[in-house]
Amino acid sequence: MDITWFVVLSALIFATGAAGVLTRRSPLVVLLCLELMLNAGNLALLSFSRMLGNQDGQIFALIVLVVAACEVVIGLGIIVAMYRRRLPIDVDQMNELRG
Amino acid sequence: MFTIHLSIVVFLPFAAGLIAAFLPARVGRWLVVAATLGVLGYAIAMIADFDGDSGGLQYVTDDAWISELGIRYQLGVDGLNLFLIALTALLWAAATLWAALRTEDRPRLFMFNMAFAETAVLGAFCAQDLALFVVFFDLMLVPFYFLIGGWGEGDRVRATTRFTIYTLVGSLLMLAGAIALGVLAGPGGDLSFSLAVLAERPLEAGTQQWIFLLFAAAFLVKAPLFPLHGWVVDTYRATPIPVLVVLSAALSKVGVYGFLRIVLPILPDASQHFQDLMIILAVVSILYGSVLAFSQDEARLVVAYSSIAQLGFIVLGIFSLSELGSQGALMQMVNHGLVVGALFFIIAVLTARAGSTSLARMGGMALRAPVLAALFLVVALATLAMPGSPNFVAEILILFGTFEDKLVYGLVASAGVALAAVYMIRLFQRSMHNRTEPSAEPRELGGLDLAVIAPLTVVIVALGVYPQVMLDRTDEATTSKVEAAATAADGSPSAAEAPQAGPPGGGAPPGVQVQP
Amino acid sequence: MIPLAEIQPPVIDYGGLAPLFATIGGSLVVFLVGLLGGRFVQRTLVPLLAAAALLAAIGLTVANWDPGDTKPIIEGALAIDTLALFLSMLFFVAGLATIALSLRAPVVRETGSGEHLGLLLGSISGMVILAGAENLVTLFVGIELLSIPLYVLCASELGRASSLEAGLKYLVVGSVGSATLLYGLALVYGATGSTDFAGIAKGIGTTVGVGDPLLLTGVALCATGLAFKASVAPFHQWTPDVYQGAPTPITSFMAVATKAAAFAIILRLFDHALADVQAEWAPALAALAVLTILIGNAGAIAQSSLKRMLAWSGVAQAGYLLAGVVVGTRLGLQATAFYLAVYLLMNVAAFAVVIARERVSEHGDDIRSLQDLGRASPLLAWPMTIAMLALAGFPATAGFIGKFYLIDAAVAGEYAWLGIMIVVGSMISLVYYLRVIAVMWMGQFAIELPTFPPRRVKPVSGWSPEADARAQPEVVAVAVLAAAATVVLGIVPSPLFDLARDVGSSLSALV
Amino acid sequence: MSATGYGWLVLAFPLAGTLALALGWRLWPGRAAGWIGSAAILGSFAASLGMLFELLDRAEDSRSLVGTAYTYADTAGFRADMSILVDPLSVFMCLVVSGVSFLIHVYSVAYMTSDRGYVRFFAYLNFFVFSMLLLILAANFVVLLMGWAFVGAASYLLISFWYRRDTATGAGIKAFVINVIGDVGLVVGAFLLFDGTGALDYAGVFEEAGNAFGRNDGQLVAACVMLLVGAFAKSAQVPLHTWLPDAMEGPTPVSALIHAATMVTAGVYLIARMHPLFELAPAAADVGAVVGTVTLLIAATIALAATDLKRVIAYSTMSQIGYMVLGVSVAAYGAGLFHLMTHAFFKALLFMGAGSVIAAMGGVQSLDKMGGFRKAMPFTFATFTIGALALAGFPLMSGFFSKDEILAFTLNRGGGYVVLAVAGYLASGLTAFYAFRMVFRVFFGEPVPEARELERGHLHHGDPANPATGEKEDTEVGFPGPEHHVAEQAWPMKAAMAPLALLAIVAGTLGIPGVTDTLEHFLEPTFEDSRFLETHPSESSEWLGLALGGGLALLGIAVAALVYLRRPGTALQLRERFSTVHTFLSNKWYFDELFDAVFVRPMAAFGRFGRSIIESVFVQGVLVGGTVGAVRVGTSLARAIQTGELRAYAFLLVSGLGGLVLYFLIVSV
Repeated sequence: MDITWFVVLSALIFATGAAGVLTRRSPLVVLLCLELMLNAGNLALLSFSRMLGNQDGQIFALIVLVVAACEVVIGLGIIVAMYRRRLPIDVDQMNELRG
Repeated sequence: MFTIHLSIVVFLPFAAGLIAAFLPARVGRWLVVAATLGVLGYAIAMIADFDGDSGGLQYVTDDAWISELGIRYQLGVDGLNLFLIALTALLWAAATLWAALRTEDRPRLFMFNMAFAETAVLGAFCAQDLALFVVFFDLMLVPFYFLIGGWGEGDRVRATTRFTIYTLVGSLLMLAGAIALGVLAGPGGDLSFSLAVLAERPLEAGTQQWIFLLFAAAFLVKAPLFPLHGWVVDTYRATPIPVLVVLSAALSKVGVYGFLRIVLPILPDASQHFQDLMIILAVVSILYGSVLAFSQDEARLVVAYSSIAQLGFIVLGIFSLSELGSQGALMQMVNHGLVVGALFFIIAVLTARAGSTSLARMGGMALRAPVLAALFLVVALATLAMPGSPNFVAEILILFGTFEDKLVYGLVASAGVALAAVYMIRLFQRSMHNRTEPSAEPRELGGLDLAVIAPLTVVIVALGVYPQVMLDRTDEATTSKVEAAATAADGSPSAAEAPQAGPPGGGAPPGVQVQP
Repeated sequence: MIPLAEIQPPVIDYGGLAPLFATIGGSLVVFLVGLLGGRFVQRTLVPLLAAAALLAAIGLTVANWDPGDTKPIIEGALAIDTLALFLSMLFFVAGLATIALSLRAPVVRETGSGEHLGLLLGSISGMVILAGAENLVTLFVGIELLSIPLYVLCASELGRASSLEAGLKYLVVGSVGSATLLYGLALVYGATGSTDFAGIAKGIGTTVGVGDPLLLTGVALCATGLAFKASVAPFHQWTPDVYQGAPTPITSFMAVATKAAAFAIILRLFDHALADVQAEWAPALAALAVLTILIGNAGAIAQSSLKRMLAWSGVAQAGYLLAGVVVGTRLGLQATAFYLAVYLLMNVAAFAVVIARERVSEHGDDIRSLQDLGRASPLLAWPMTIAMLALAGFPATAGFIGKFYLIDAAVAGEYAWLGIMIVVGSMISLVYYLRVIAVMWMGQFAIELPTFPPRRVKPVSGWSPEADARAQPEVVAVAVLAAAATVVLGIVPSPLFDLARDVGSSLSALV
Repeated sequence: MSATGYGWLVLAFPLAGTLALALGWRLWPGRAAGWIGSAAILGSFAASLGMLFELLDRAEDSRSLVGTAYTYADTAGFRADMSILVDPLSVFMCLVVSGVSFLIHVYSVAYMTSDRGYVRFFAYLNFFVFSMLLLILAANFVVLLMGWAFVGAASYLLISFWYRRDTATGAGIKAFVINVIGDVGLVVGAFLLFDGTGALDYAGVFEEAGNAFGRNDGQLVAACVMLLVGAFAKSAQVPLHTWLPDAMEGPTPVSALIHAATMVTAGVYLIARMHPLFELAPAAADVGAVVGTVTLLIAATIALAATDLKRVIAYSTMSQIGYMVLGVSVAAYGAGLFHLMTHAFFKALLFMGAGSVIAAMGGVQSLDKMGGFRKAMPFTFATFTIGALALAGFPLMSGFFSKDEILAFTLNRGGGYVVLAVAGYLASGLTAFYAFRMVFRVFFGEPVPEARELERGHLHHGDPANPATGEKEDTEVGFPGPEHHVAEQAWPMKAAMAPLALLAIVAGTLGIPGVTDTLEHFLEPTFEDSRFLETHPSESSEWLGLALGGGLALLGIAVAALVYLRRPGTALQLRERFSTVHTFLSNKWYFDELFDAVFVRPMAAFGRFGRSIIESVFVQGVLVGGTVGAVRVGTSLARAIQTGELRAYAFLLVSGLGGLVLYFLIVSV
């Protein structure tokens, strides 16, 4: 089975996610883009699993879903905490730590 | 038969320093002084007991230390380090005594560091394992770092940082070189750093060359030679006197000693290959150091630059790759240590009286301090290698050794002898003679200061009267060290044959030979 | 399709998993007990329980120690071999130290002891899994299990903006790293057809060529993801910011444990699964090592914040460690393992002193907080001095032996120039390590920080007047113990060498 | 006791004296130190006589003995023993040195009284005598160098004896440095010989030299020239002579002892001692002969214009040593050494007389301020005149025979040597002139106030001042203390001068051509291997030479009398008439300026250059600054990209990733 286009698609999604992380200033959107990147990985895993005919990739993808959920939760938690402290919700203004 | 003597010699000061750190300062400082005197006694006994006819090692201690890395705890004494150990012991005894009488600020820490430093320097001199040598070589910087930074004068932190980084840059390069030496020489992972073993495992000429450069960097910085002396000015200005004494007298010798002990026997082809480079550096150092010594106003810096010149002579002797030259170099190491130690004590006395280290503010001291003037005179004349001083014997050996193959360099270097006369006599004259400066307060040497300076002077005179006492014992060892390099033809891997040649007189190769 | 009936339950070696159970179980227990209020529970019981879990884990690890024997548990997904056990031991020790350092930390008052230590134990569990991972899935699980609690811990000092900033930065950049890693793992899986390290190793050269673009792209992405965790340049940038922003006990934990875990999996992945393409990845990693050494040391020089300085120095040290990986030899593996252990001791000692000082000094973690410490508090000054000397690689400390070992491995692995780079890095590092010592011992003097004007550093974790050095004996004890171990192992390194040799036997493919 | 035993005693006495004086410096009251020092030298003289008699007891062919105390240095083929060589040459030198030294010690006992460095003075003086005797008795180059350098050091110490005068210490440094240059020359020469012969002891070198080197062999000539450099530096031969006039800053007895009678003749001794080598390398010997001649001429001309009493004598010393160097270089060993001895007598005498006059002048040394001391100081006048007559080569005085023998020898060698001889004769006329210029200007003419004061029996004590600069001083700084002593009032000074005056008259009898050859005969065993041993000038030519020399001396004296006694204004007229010449001469042929321009200033300039440019630009700038700069740039870069902005981090991460992927893709192709 030719999975080339699946892989290409996953690569595009990965690149889109990466571009989003690079360009967006809202942490929420950044988190969304991270999800995109992870899911690009998932897509690749599933495609390869399909191509190779074993289940390892699919199991892997399931676990990744869980992990992705966790990450987003943590991210949202931090954003909430920042909002509560009335800190700017803008990644460009988070530069107290530098140098 | 392995003996524990050297371990005692090496670690006695450290142990005393450690104990003293937990005793009241009043008691502790004298404990350290006693330990240094003990080491001195040991060293003298060793000289008396030393078997000069054997080129091999004596009082050997040889144990596995870190067998995983092939590092052995291997100590030994032969003609090469016997007198350097004695020199170290003598100067540390003098310097700790001097310090014990003065240091008021955190005396226990000071004495601990002094003792620690002695252990490290003695360890470096005794080590017969390259890695062990490197360990002690690096280790000795730690106490000096604290001593200069904690008790120095003026811009001490800058000075000590510069000193430490400069010298550590060198010794870290040496570390890399040493490891490479052990790894590349060891066939099939049989790692050994024992100098005797390494000398029998010749490397290819190309490998030798880059390793040589790493070692040379370490040793030349430590010496120091032009143009690697950037640390000297700040350091010599800032270092407290007792520390400066051991720093310039003993520490600087570790580097040049490394050439004789390690580089020449183990990297003979590279030594031959870089002979001209090293000689040129040495000659330039001699001239440059002399001229700058001549144009300094600060007494300490006169001696600092003169040391560069003197160390240039030593390196010149070593890289003449002749027996005479090396023998002279070895002797000059001891002599320079003695004179420079005495000089710095004297400068300390002068500074205390003039209230300044500037020569322009000294002057006329001889008027009220004839004893000081007399001692200074003897030391100054010895420094400029006046015939009849041990320095003369050493320098004539160095020059003779150099003349043999490198006549032109030798002739240029001998101009340094004349320049030495200029700057030393100038130093003596500016401080002791001429009108007394109104701000200076000429005063005779105190009894305790005399007790520190006079013995050094006596040793200088004694060695001048009878230098053979040293030459007798060092002859065999030096000869065997130079041999491989002297016979190595430039650029060809003839080192393979060199170790088999054996020293003249049919002795065994320069390996570990145990004296009963 | 595989018929359902044929699925066999996986073989699970519970004995081998016992240390992991201890930490996971400990984590749960600590979480639950932590819910109880009360000073006794928060200040004494919870830390004791956490420590007990770690001690138990250590005991079980020792019991499992069996050099030469690789126990493939859970169908080969985890290998409880000496490499895994050795590194687990490091995580546990780091965990114990962190518990001690957290005892009086402000962060604990904010989050509660249970959450704090529970997350810590959870992260340790992730590390244990990572260290033993023999499968791409366990690798990913391990990495995430170690990372996610750390994101939380970093941000857990809610009252402090920089802590939140650190947490979010770590999370975002970390997730990018994770996603990259994941994509790389997918590609490797796709190229070799296996998630098993053994299967991958077998697949290379048979099902897929050594120069296969898919495989190598996968390797590149994996390298990026793991390099990020190990703070290898140019993926190091989160390190100084996160280290500075995070609560200091967590910083210290991250500095030593995360780095060890990252190197554990780098060793496993590259020196085991991808050993056959060593010729391809070694030059790239070597280049990264050089870059890391240079950037790390350069960055550390101008820092006035001690935590930041240590972070940068950690970057540099990662470069040294990478040299042990690059050569792809047993000697390299041993040297890396050795250095990781040593690195743990040196850093714990240093961080302990920073913690002790930032709690009482008006300068926080600024280098000025150490001024004249040699006079005021030798018990803190000496460990810091030893730690700095060891980090700089002075002899008679374990740091020297560690560097010696690494250079030895580099030269023997025909990467002599990398050995010299280590040395060059050490030279630059002298500037900032020695400055710390100078500040402590040499009285008042102007601290020259060449570039940026010194920034006002706020006390990181707040400081309470009652908490001077004498009031925090556990911090002093950690510092003194770690420093003493550094010196002792510098003089008598043989025990650690024996362990390292055992570790060397774990990856049988290496020569 | 054997001859070498006496030889060791010769050394032991002054060494013991030095130590006793130096270590017990606080103990010796009054003049005790002076007498102790003198006694030590007397002991040395006695031991020298012992050597002499022991030697005379032996057959002529076994009069060369080596005594070894211990092995000094022996390593890798380099062997030097602490050994002495006793042979007629060294015994002769010992006798001269210890004898004259003893007299000068006695003179100093009185002359230096009340100087605050009295004990120090005698310690130095004894040390000097020890060193000089060591130099003479050395049996190998190492011991020779020791003695050679020790005398240099002693000379330095004595020149800067009044160390609070900066002119004195400056002169000391100058002398010392030029001496060290000579030492270096000797070392190089010794090496070249060692390289060829493998030996450092004289016997070994001389024995092997014939085998190792051919006649005029390049290495041998180079070696001999280097030895000459040593000799010239010590004996103040052109161009290494500039220290000697400055050395007159030392107390006058020092000038008498070191800078007239003994140390400065060491070069002559060295050439005589090395004669087997110089005969093998005639080219080098010719260098010696020419330099000697040039020196004797130059020095004589400068002496014509000098106005400082001591400096006139100093230039005369240079000139006379030029004769000696010429003598031993043309193989007239006996003659050269004969002149060395007579010169020691009359020159010491002249200096003693000058010291006495200077004391009477209260420390002033300028001839311009002196005059008419004849009546005030009859004894000084008499002895000084005897010295001047001997110096001038007045017929039948000691200098008459010794100087003319040298010139007769030179003439006898024929060829180009004739030119040298002619120059020598010319200079002997000048010698007579300047010698009597001193006599006339000091003792004749209108008495100066100081002389008048002395005539009234009272010694003038002026304001103490530095004679070189006129700078005011307190009484303790310089010229011997608050009290001054003149020969007329101090018996030890008289006791020292009288024997010397006698010797200056009669010493010539040791070598009157055709009548006596005592000295030459005694020295013969040392020079028996000389090729020129048998080539004596004929008796008639010697007498002709004597006549010529005597005539020139008389002429010189007559002209001096004419210029300074008969027509006192003539000198001034001549000075104005030949002002260029006068300026040239009174500036001492500009040798000091030459050295200053060639060595001193370039070195100082290089020192400044090194300190300001090399140190700060290269060593601290490029090497240190460059490294620091590179690290700083790196630091700035590392921190500059550390902006704290999340997106920048992510960007770098992604770029790094891109780079890695690119690399791996390239590898995969």
